[in-house]
Amino acid sequence: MKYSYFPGCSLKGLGRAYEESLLPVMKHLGVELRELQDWNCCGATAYMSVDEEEACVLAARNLARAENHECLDLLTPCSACYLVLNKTQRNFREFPSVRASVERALATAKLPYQNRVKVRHPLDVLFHDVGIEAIRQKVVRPLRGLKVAPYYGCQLVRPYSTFDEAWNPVTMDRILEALGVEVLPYPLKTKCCGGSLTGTVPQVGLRLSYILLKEAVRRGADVIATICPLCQFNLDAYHSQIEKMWGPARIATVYFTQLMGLAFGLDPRTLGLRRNFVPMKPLPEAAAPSRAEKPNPATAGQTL
Amino acid sequence: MSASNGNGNGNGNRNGSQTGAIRIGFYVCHCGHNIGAVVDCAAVAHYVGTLPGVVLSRDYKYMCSDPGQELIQSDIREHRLNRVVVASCSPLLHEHTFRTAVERGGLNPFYFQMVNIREHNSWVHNDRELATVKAKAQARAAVERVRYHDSLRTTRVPIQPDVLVVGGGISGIHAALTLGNAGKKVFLVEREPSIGGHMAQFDKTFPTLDCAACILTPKMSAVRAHENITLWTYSEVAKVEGYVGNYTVTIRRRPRYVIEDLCVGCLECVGKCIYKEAKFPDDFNVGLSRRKPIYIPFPQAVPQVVLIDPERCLQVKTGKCKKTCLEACADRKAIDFSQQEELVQIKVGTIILATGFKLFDAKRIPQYGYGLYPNVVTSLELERLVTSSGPTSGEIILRDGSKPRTAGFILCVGSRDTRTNRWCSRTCCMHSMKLAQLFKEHTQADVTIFYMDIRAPGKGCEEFYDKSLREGIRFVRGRVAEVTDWALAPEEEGKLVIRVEDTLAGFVRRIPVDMIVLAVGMEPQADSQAMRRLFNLSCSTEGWFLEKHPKLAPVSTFTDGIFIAGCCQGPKDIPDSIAQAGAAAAECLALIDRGYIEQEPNTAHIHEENCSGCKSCLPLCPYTAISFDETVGRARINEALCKGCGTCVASCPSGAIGQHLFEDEQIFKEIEGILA
Amino acid sequence: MSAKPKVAFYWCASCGGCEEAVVDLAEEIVGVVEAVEFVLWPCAMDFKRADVEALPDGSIAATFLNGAIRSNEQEEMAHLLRRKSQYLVAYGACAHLGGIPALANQFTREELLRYVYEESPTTSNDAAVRPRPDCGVNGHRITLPELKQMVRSLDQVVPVDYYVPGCPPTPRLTKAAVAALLSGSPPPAGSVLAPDLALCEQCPRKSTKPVDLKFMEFKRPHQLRLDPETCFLAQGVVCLGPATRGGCESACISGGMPCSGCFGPTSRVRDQGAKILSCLSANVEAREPGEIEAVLAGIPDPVGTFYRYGLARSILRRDVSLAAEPVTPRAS
Amino acid sequence: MNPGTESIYSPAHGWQPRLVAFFCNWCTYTAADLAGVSRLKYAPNIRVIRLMCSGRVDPQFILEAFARGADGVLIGGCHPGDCHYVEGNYKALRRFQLLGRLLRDLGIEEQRVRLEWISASEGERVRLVVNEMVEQLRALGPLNLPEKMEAWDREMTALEETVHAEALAAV
Amino acid sequence: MKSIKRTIKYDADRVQGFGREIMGVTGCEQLPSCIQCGTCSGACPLSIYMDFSPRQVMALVRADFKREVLSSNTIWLCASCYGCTVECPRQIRITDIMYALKQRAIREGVYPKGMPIPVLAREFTRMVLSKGRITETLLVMRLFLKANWRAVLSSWRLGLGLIQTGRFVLKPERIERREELAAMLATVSVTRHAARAAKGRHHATPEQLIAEEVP
Repeated sequence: MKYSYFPGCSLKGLGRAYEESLLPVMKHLGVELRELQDWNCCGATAYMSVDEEEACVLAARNLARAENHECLDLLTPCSACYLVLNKTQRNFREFPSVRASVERALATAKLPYQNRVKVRHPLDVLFHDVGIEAIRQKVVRPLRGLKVAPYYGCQLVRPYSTFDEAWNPVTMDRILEALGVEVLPYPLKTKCCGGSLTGTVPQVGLRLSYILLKEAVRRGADVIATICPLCQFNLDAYHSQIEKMWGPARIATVYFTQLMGLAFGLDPRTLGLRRNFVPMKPLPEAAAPSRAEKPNPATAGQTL
Repeated sequence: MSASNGNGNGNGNRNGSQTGAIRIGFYVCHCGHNIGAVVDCAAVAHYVGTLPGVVLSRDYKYMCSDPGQELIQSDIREHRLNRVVVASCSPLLHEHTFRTAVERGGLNPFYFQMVNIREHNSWVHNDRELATVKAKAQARAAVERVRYHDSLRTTRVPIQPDVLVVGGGISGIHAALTLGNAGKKVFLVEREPSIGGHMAQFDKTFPTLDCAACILTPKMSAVRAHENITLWTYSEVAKVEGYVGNYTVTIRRRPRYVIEDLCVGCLECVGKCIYKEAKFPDDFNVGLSRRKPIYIPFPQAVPQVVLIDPERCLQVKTGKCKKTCLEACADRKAIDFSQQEELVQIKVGTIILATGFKLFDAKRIPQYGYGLYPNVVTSLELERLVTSSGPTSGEIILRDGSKPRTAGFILCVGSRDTRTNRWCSRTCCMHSMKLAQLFKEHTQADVTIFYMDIRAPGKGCEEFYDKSLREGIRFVRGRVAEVTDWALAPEEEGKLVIRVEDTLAGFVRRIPVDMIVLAVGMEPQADSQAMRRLFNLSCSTEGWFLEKHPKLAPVSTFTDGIFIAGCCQGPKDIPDSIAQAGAAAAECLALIDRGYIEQEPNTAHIHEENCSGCKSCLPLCPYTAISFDETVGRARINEALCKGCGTCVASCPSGAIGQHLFEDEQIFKEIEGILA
Repeated sequence: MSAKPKVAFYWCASCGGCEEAVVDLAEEIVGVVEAVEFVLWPCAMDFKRADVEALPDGSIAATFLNGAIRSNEQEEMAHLLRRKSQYLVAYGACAHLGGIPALANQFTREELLRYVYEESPTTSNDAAVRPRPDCGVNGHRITLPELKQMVRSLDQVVPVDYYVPGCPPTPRLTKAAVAALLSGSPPPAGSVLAPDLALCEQCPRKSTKPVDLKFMEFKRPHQLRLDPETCFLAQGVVCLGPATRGGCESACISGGMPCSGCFGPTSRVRDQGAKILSCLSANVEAREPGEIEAVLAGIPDPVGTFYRYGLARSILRRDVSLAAEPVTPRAS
Repeated sequence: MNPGTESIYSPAHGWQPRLVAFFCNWCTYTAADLAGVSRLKYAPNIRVIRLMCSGRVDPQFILEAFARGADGVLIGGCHPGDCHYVEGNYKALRRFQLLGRLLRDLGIEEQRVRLEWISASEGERVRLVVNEMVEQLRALGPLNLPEKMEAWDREMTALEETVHAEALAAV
Repeated sequence: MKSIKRTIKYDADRVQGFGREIMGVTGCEQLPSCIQCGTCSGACPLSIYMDFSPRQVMALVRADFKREVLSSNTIWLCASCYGCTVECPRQIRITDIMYALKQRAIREGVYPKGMPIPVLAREFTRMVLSKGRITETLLVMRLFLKANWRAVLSSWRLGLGLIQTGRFVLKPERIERREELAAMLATVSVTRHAARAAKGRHHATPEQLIAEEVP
């Protein structure tokens, strides 16, 4: 399995723990990621606010590079990148005016583009291409006893995702279950973390993060698992401020890939775990590896 | 067949009984502004006036009005017109009107051609000049064509007076009773083991709050007792053949494993069933209660006959059961495990479809938590809870058995939503208000209705809305965004929380409640497409059976002799369903009592002297109207069987088959004219 | 002698089969010869164009012209004979419908000339010499007839009074035609002098045609062992009999070949090809576009099959995408 | 265009594609009525001829329409399985498939003939199909058969005129 | 006592054609179908902080209240979570409409005082234009300097934490073909600005926008 890989700016900065855990986990599963050469910022939500067509051109440059890369499946772990790349493809497909300007812009760089790239998220690839069974096979240190609140955030599951349910996404739940953890029903799994508002309007943005944290604590979670660098940052870095404003809601937030790495028995020091503000509690007693690990029936479906 | 007015329709009289030159009168209708605003009618009239053979060309405000028709008639007489062309609306709407006018003017009605410059022109185009050009071309095509029209006569086919009613809900019941009371023999076919439909599941009806069972049960019994009604429940229509006046319908009767005529509904067998516990979800109570493999659908079921669920019954499934039911039935010997599916064929002249609706599956809107949170219920589930004969004997309780102190009704679940069903289900506002009133009455709970718009247009409905308001039911205008079980404030702990914008107050609110009732909308039946094919109907985009005309023929379909009533045509409440059922019955009666069907003379006919007997048309006819006469070596068309599709005409390799009203020459001329 | 009606035979673009057909009258030809006076019959008698030109207009009772019109010489002769004749009879399928030469209407004149003079496998013509309307050879000026852009039936060039169909017409039809014309009461102008009923009517295999005809596949005659008694269509072989005028005495059918349509359509049909296409395809036993296509693939060349004789007189008349060539000024 | 009658097109509009449609009475014609009732707007280049069934569409009609100046022909019938006459639409489909090939061989582009299944409720689809096809025809340009046929005939009229002149001179 | 405010709107307060203009933006075509059900506001996690709920914004846009909409904090509080867009029963792409409004607000220089979000957007844009990539820590520092220098002081702990966890990046990320990217973006802005100019309306170029300071 081979994919083009678009890390996005965050994974080189605040979200570097995501990349640090994603790469070894993927490698461990036999998935080869080829980083796109000279990729640029996808534009994220900020650029769209200024100029949508330019934002599309920004994203299209990456898409076009991917199309001329060896693999048409473009893996991007960041939710914002995932959304922007997908949105650009939608605009390119649906709006002739956007298509024309994107094509004109790409022409200056002699980048042909036909909108054939498939933008993929690691969850999508792990669930559909690698498969839960293959993941379970790799588990050497089941994380039994660990209670996890699965948090997907917003931009991955809507509005462009096709690989999971927009309302009740389950791909991460299934992957985590394969690791042996107890996945808690977490109705806020697709709610917004506050995005960039945590930095710009903290009294508003942090409140959203607080609600997420508090509900996870209320449900008895040991850790929140997430898939997006911004979500991870928001839920992790502002505890002192949040606590000051609304009271304690202390819980660690880690990337789901970090949990995978732990369960695969990879060296915890290489998984970027030390980069957390709120460190993850020590894992419960190590259990003997068990292949026949079954998903916990209590958490298999979300029905009550 | 009878040909009561002497001639069959085979007497094409090319170029008319009138001798001499073709004299065409042309009329273009403004239809008020409908046509006139887009098409330059005067210019069209002027243009057509220059065409050869046109002796008179007028534009007029409303051709279909009495004076308009009068005009045609007097012109025929005064100007000795022998052909008439009217350019106005769709022929599907007014062709008959104008043919009649032409006939009144003393001309054969088929010396007429209609041009559709409204639906096919002024209503769909904006550019006045191009629309006018198009209208001219359309008119010219008709003028060219009408020269080649023949004098034709309609034929009359006798009508079989029996009627089939499909669906035993309130609409079907009412239609059957109306027809039965009029002395017509009716076959009422119902898929479920009892008639009654959705109405039988209701507790009370809005806006009068009279007991649904009290008004429905007598009608159900009346059906059973009616000498003119043959009731077949647990049965489905398998096949429909024939045409208006002469349908042959095959009914599939599923085995109940109980002989209907012998069972008296004592339910002894149910008590004695080897299953001591009722453990299978009961459809009638929407799964809120349990039943045994042998059961009666509900106490007031008609027929009052038990049936055996073949999926559940040990004997049917495995053949290994003590058959305690047989013992219980004893001498009556009503239980018969050897029963097989049975196909019955009936002949009817007309058919009424009253196949109803199905409820929207609330699971399709996951954010409302149906199926996830046990105290989120549908309106029908609440209906069963609130009924004294229901699973809780009329007590509204939460799943844990406690009484709800607060409740929220969410309206438009699945309705008015482009992602699910675009339409308004029409009854949910009233239905929810009714349930809310009952809810309050039974539990004294604090009840809030979340709505987008309250639609209470029926008689007594606005008053009912007012009553709801006065009774203290709260109304919040806003479509609920989500229902969750996570708490942000202490009062929300352990409750279901509704997040909604109170659009009138101007706030987003979080409202904790104990129970949530989803007012699920109506949808076409799951098999509506199959039914549509079976009966050769059209469906609207949404899947409702399509009426012939939304205003002028609301219970007719495009298939003559087949009528629709009730919710299979679109969501409606009980009064409207019954009104439609009555209308459909009246339409049937109108056909039956006239005694014959007038057939459009568009049948195909073989010019025998031209037929080489190549037989290639024979396999094309879906009605086996074409036969081969071995004695003369030629094909023959039985015009009584021909439905006028024209497939054989298009096919006849030596041009020996013609079609009245659609002769080759007429169409060639139309092509020529339309491309002028 | 001069009391005998004058009759002319002429051939244009044709294979000569129609001339043979006249000879096929055998001894009966004597009767014809006795009844009429031939004023032109290039195939058999030594009359020249000048002889015809010398005749007064309208002095020929009937001219039987066979062959399609595809060169300016044929065109001129058609006009000349039209002027000189009381009745002009289009004799045979080519004059009637364009005939097989009209299949050339699928190509441009240039394509035809190039193929015939340069590209056809049996041609060796390195110098790419082509006939030219006007050229000098050894000091002599030679004028050759020039090909028209398309092939036409006779009535597309001059008005025609009667048609005798067939490739070639049968002796019986020919005789009947002559007799009809010479009788005092000629048939209505424009008539096709053959029965106005499709061939099936007289087909010897008629009784074997099923009433539930269905095509699962189409075969060409060489692809299967044909039953000599059974209707061709029943065997899946395309037969144009249902769409073709009878009167041919089922010659092909009796000879073991299906009808290919040379008698043209009946009077009620404008386009023989479209009609037989309609009839055959409607009876294909398949519902899915792919399956239908598979059955219809058994008719690899619909134009050649359905318009073998009638392309010139069909509704479209030729490949309509062909660029019209400029009309060359006449070299008179 | 019929000789002897003034064109109803004003030159101001330039060339306009002409689309002749044969619509089945029960489905597509009704759908077109519905489009009207719904006031959907589409290109005015379409001229509808109503037939009872798409099975009535004689291939001759299509050829004739082209010969008379149509740039495209649209056949509208009921969806498979929905034919008011059981299976007239299948017959139309079979004819259409073979005719399509024949037309291509005779130089008429595939996009100029189209068979569409449009049920009575699909007014929107009428609008879509008509607009799409008119656009395609615009892109293809005029077929111009009447003019072409006139041009073909001109090859002949030259001599005819000479003959006439000679005949006149002779008189 | 709370001051008494007059809230009536006169027709002159509307900017005729504004609604239609927004509806004409790609992605905003469904706006006319809004039935004011409020699902968007209910689904929005931030509507509780907004001057106008998303539903009200739809109504205001439709009614041509341009100034009110563009100067509201609503469009800037939208965090692009797309909850409203997937929930809307009329499939109105509300988030896209918010973007269209943000773009107009930036172009016209109208936004609420002290609102740092547009500044962030501009700083972000500027960084992408010059480097091709974003270095978040640098961006945040710039933002704080531009918009809210006091925030720098208050977030010293955050900064310290980032340094401790090795996430504080001071060396800016940049791409190699920066000219290529600039040339690509130029094609879009040049043609569009030309088109706008042709329409006779003046709008600032992105460069001008970036040069602008917050009022």
